[in-house]
Amino acid sequence: MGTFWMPEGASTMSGEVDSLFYLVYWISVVIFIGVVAAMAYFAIKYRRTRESYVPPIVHENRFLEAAMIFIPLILTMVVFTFGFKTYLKMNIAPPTAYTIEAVASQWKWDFTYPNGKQVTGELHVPEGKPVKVHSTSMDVLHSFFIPQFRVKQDVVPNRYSSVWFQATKVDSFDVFCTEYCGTSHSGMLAKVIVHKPEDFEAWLNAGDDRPLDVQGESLFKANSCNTCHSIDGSRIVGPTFKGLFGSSRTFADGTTRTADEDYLRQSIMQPGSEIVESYPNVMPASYGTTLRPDDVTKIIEYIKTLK
Amino acid sequence: MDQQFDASKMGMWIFLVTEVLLFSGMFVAYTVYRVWHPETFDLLSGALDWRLGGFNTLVLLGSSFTVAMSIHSIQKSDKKATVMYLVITLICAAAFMVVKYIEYTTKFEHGVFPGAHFAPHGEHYAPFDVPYAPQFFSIYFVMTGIHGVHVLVGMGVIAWIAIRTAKGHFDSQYYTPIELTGLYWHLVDIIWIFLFPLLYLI
Amino acid sequence: MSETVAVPASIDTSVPKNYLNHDKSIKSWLLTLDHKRIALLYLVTISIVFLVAGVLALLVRAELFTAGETLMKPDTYNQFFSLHGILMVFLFIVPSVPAIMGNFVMPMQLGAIDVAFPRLNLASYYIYLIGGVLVVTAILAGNIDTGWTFYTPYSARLGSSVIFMTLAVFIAGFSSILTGLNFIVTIHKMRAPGLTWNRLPLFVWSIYATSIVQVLATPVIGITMLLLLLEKTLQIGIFDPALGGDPILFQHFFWFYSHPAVYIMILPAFGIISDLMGVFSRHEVQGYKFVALSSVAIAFLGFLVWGHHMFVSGQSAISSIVFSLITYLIGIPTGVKVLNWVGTMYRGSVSFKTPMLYALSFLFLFTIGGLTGVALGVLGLDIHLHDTYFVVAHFHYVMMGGTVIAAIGGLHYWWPKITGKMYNETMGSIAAVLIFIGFNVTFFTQFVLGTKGMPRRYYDYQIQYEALHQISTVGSWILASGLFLVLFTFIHSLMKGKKAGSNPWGAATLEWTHTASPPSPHNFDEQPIVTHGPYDYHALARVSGDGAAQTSEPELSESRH
Amino acid sequence: MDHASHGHHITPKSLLIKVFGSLILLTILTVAVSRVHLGALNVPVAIAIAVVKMMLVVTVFMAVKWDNKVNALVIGLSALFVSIFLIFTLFDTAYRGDLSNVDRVPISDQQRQQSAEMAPADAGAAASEMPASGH
Ligand code: HEA
Ligand code: HEA
Ligand code: HEC
Ligand code: CUA
Ligand SMILES: [Cu+2]
Repeated sequence: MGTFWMPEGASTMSGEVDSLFYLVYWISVVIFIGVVAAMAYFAIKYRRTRESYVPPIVHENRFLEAAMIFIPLILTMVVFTFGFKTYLKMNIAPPTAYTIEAVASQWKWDFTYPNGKQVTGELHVPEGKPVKVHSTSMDVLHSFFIPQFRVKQDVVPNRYSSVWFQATKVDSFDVFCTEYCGTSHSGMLAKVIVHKPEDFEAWLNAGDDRPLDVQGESLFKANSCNTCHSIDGSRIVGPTFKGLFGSSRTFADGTTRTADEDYLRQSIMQPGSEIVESYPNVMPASYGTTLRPDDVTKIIEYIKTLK
Repeated sequence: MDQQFDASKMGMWIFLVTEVLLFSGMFVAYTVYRVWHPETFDLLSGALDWRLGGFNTLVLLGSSFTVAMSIHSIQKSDKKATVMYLVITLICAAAFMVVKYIEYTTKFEHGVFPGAHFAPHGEHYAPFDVPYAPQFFSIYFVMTGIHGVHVLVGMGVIAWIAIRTAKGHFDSQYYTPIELTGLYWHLVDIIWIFLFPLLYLI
Repeated sequence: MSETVAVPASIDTSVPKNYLNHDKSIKSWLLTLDHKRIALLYLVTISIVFLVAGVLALLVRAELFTAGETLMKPDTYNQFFSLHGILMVFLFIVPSVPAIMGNFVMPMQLGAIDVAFPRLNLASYYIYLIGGVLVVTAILAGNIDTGWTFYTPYSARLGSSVIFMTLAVFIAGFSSILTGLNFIVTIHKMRAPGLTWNRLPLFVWSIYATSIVQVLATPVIGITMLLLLLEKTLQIGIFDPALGGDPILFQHFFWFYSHPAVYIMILPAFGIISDLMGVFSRHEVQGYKFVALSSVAIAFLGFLVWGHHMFVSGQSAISSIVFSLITYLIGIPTGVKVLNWVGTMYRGSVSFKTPMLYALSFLFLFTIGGLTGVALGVLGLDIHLHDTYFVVAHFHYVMMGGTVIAAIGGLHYWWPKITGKMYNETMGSIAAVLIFIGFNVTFFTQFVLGTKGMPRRYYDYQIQYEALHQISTVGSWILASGLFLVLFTFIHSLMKGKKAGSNPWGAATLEWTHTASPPSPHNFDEQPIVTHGPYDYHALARVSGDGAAQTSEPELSESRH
Repeated sequence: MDHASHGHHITPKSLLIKVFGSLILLTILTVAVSRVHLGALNVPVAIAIAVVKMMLVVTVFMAVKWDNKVNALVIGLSALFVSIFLIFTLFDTAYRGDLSNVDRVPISDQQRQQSAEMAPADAGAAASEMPASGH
């Protein structure tokens, strides 16, 4: 369940990172207590009792000054060595690692598996096998972070970067975006779902046979539409989806149109083409390239159900 | 007075340090892209006319020399010569800016703009439409642009100093403003000494 | 407030005119060349900035009180934390101690009548103001949500307000450069006879080191902001990956300034603490030379570590390793300082006046902040901790717990000199304790949040973090009440404060021994000649009462009052 | 204070002229050298010449040779910090992607390379198929 400081570890690296943390932590605690104890002791012991008293001069002790330099130097070099070794391990993936392609865009994660299967917002991985997430970004900087695995890597447009890990627990964990990327930075979440290897195979090869609107609902969340569009009628950043289908829309330029399927598709694929009155033009254009046509159909089916 | 003089001179030197570090950002950008794309940069120095750049180098070196001479003259209280040298400096600086103007406009006419707007055409420039050429020209325009601004500022200051000398404000006892202006002008020259080979030659 | 603030009714007409009352017209304030008055202009302006940025922080904390929406929309939140960071860094903490206390005290500690270039000093202030006006323009233009780091490509894609903001940073940078330049020359050229480098008060040493960093680092933020501006307006493609540029290069440019900048923020605070430890322990600062030179060492090493902000950015491993290694080295000169401050109390005579309370809380908080900084420099560990609340906690411990606490301590210490009034000790100490408690409640919890994985710059968060966030928010209210009490203490002192003697603390540096409180417009009636070190309290005792420790002429001090 | 000595140093005209002459010669030299192909040496030579020119301007025209030594130190410092900026940045950019977690070249370059390789590779594949079909 983790400790007071670190969350529970769930990868082969987490133990090592935690021991590194506790090494640094205890060295720091000892130094800190030393400093504060000496400070408190001197302050009380030598507190001013007589206003006019001028204490004698204490001559500086060269030996002490040298110790102040060398002891920390040795300590820090020890810590550096450990930190450096761990760093190398964390950055060099085993050549056998199972590679999943990831694409980050404002504000979602798309994952593509070697067999072409695509998922948004959910990273399914097998337990006990090294997995490498090979990623790039469509727009601005993002960062891929799984606290329980102790891994993090910035995702940069026009360049591939990767993280690797080997999960040790069958469970699901949060994936955070830790590089500021705009309005819904805090909504750019995903789940990493660790399966037993055989379950993973089964998942990988299974199609999705849920009804279209149910799949649409998952896509609605996975693509972070919910960070800007409510389904209960309240206004967030964008218009609510409640009662959207079939209603009459008024645009910034004064024109109107009925929200049919064509309109919804156009609003999703080319958000800037018609701006709904009184709303800012902030919906990311990247959906036009990252959403597949049948995904859009599913989302539209879902919107239709929101009466 | 002497202490005052010493203080302002030291202040000027420190100011020059800040100028050097301001330009250092551009030199770093240049080096980084050059290390990444050496062939591109090699090729692209050919897009700039070394004759114009060389002429400008000579003009600027000349102006540095005349500024040094103006200080030499005022130290001997020869105000006439001082003003003359300062005026020659101004003429050199103006010549430099005219050449820069010609260089810029011919580039603009051929669609050679910095960064995203880079769309070269014409016999001379079309072959330079290679990957990372926009970066080269961005760096070229920003570096020479900032340098050009410094030349313009320098011209203003030199003109002002020349007028004050003509009015008899300075002599061998007091000429701090001329000396400080000189220091600034030499720095502008030094920057160009580096820009010329980096951009036009190699 | 009554109009008797500046000139209390009880003024003794036999006292010579001081810098506050010798000319009272508005013009004489706005166009003053007196370093003391310029310092006060800064004090007022910078306090307002601090208040605004602090209130923004309180709103940020309030929004985080519950998961999901508490008070505001995500866009508002993002703008608030960005503005909080930008104001706090560029308009508050970087200029704060040098421009206020450096300006007021440093020339007097040198025995000089003013800084080397008084006009430039005033110009710096107005340049700073222009920067401030541009920030306000940017805020009105809306949508500044880049964070204080302006990372590309996000920042280059925002609206025109980014243009104003980058210009504002660019211009505020010039103000900082000119102040630094002015101070370096002043310290080199304006020292009183006998004031050798070995006799400089440690505050002067640290201002000196700070100024060097300001002069060397600030131009680079200038060119960075200029390039960002061009990236935005002309798409020059140096930093924008869509055009073949490299966003990580921007981070190098940014941190080449911004890491040294953290030493611009902390070094002056070190100086204040050195002076406070000496005066309130009535004891020579231990290892004077080590403390003095470690400032210079920190200033230098500070330029070699910027890449520790980029361990997960995708920079090369070689550079991460080099940067990490040098990062540790900075802990060493800093440790020398910390340990010498503690050693200064050894066999001293420690008084617990309010400034000393701040100095002691500084030692406590800064040590935590510094040690967690070293933890962040550990390669394998920073991968987990980067961009989490652990970093947020680290830098508030060093910036708020370090610099701001020291600055408030210094303000209490020099307050009698600045205003000629004493403040109320009881109120002062209560505020110090409130701030200490509130600060720890607010930010210690954030260390725990960070290790647990709570990312920073998050408007919304997972429910498991809520309890800690709530403690932190409550802490921010305690902290704020302490700070408002400080403000109240100072206003109270202006209105009702007892008159201060010229040297109420028994300090041995020139600003206390050789000037009245408040000082006369030209600081000194006669050029002081220095014969002792800055913390030589034996010499001070020899010349009785508020005598002149740093010089040999006791009659100087007796000619006062 | 006795700063009078360096405040009033007058650099002789002849020296100024000599330095000016050398600067011109060095400029001609740097152009000439760049016309010859020295391969990898071209860049260092050009920079070396520029550094020599800079030293001449600094020592003589800017009179650092006769000036307060603090000013010389100030110049040295600026050179030092510019090199720090440059070298430490190159530590990253020149070695970007030295571990397997980041790719050495940007995606756009990878794509360009691929399409460049594709064209001849296709032709090659076609050519190698030819004799096979000829059988
Ligand atoms: C006043 C400002 C200030 C100061 C003084 C410091 C001081 C230090 N900082 Fe901090 N730092 C910031 C402001 C500051 N920092 C800010 C604003 C950020 C975040 C920016 C952002 O991303 O928005 C940051 C981020 C930051 C990071 C990046 C974290 C990340 O984003 O992942 C790192 C990593 O190395 C770091 C390290 C250090 C170190 C090693 C010191 C050292 O100087 C500390 C030295 C002090 C001590 C070590 C304590 C005293 C010493 C002893 C008691 C002796 C014994 C010591 C040893 C044995 C080592 N800092
Ligand atoms: C000097 C620097 C400084 C200071 C002092 C503070 C002070 C505070 N900060 Fe700030 N903070 C930053 C610099 C600073 N911060 C930076 C750089 C960031 C990063 C931004 C980014 O990510 O881009 C940040 C981010 C940041 C966050 C993270 C936001 C996020 O990542 O989502 C939080 C959250 O709790 C926070 C809270 C606070 C609080 C509660 C205070 C409190 O201490 C504030 C208390 C102050 C007041 C309540 C004002 C009272 C003032 C007066 C009464 C006037 C008194 C006058 C005199 C004494 C003369 N800050
Ligand atoms: C940054 C927040 C944001 C995100 C994320 C976002 N949108 Fe939008 N969306 C808006 C805004 C603002 C508008 C109104 C302005 C406009 O028409 O562009 C809008 C308009 C729309 C409309 C037209 C609505 C109407 O009332 O006519 C549809 C349909 C839509 N979005 C679908 C989606 C879908 C599907 C997703 C996720 C795949 C999504 N949006 C993600 C902000 C967002
Ligand atoms: Cu994506 Cu933050
Ligand atoms: Cu740093």
